[in-house]
Amino acid sequence: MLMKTITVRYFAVFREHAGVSLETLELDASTAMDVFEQTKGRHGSSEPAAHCKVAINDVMAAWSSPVSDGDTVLLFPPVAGG
Amino acid sequence: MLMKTITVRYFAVFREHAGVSLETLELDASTAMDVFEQTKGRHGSSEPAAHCKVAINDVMAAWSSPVSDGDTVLLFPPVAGG
Amino acid sequence: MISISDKAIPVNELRKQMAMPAAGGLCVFEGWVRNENDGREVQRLEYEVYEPLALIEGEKVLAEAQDRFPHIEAVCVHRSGMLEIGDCAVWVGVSAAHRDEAFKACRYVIDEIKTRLPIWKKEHYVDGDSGWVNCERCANVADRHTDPDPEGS
Amino acid sequence: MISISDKAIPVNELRKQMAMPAAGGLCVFEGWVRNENDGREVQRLEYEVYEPLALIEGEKVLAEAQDRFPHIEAVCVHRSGMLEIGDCAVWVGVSAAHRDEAFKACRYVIDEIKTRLPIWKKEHYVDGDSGWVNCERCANVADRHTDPDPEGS
Repeated sequence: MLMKTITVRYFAVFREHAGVSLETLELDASTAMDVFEQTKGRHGSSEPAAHCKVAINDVMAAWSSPVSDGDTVLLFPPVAGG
Repeated sequence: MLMKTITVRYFAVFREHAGVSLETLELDASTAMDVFEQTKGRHGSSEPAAHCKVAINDVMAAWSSPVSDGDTVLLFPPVAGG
Repeated sequence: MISISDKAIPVNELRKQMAMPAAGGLCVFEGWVRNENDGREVQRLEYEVYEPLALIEGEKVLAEAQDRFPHIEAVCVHRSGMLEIGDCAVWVGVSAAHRDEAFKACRYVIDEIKTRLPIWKKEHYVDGDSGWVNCERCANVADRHTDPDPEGS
Repeated sequence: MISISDKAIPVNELRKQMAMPAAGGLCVFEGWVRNENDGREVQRLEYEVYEPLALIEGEKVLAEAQDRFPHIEAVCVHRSGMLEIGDCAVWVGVSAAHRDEAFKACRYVIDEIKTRLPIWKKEHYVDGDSGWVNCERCANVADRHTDPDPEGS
């Protein structure tokens, strides 16, 4: 098992649930989806990932995008601008 | 031939062509269309009546609307609001 | 409510009047005097309005919009007289609970206003010529002073 | 151009900036804070914006609008922070030669802004409760303080 150091940022309801804006975790994650799934106990999402969005190092990404050691993964709950 | 006293009001390009805003004429007219046709030498329209509009006594009317002795007929060239 | 004004349209005040606590959005359309039309350089624009019928027909248009899109607030002001480039010639504002009705009702109002109200505009061109819009052939273009074909009738 | 602001949106100044001599019309959409949503009385609204990506995604939306409707001018300002009923939360203005592009481009921008930018809103209700919009089930509605079912989990 190859652990990666990933900084995870939570927004809006995810941040409130996690109680922190960001935290650095050791995760066995290959994709953004893995990060989402493995941090469910933190952000508490009961929404499917498809309703949420993700960015890696401040660039919008797909859930299938690979994550690398040292990346920052931003987890966005469903947006509601305007 | 039963002549009627009709006051005709001209607007925009019709008024400029006629040189007056309104005039009272004796016309052998049954409908608004008759008034339009019989005053062509005044308003000078080369547009078909279908592109223009007409009102009788300040109420929008159809070209087939009847005109009565003493009516005021308003002849509107194609409109261009906004 | 519709009104005709021979003074600059007070766009900021109009906007404020549209506020309602239940309104989630406002869609505004402003028609401005452009510096060209059909390839000709425009200097200013003159609006002739037959106010008694413009008001009646305008209220009809607003009532139709309110029938189609209930619970909206709709206001329209149209200028008369001489306007310069950039001046606001017509202002339509629609506030509604949701944006879809606000957009659709605003579009409905301006489209109908432009084609149904007894309003005419005369363009005064930079070259000194002038002409009534939508009326190239009306009354043999009575007011075209600069004849492009001086041999013509 | 898009910007995010934690202060009242200067709607009058924005409108003035849209003026261009070749523009024949301006379509503006303003999103306002309503006093109710889904049958619940709203007291105020809190916007959380992740600005770095909101600006990038917002500029993409405006560029797409300009691709679809060439020669338009498009501007958007979105609020962040705490807003009261009636406050303007988002302002979109599009000026264009003709009204059709102005309306369509303005609608395109607001529709995309609402679904693509990393912006979230939290409604604070008159009854003291609060909730993230579009997120009834997110994180088990972590912040619902007034539980309608006290026996529930």
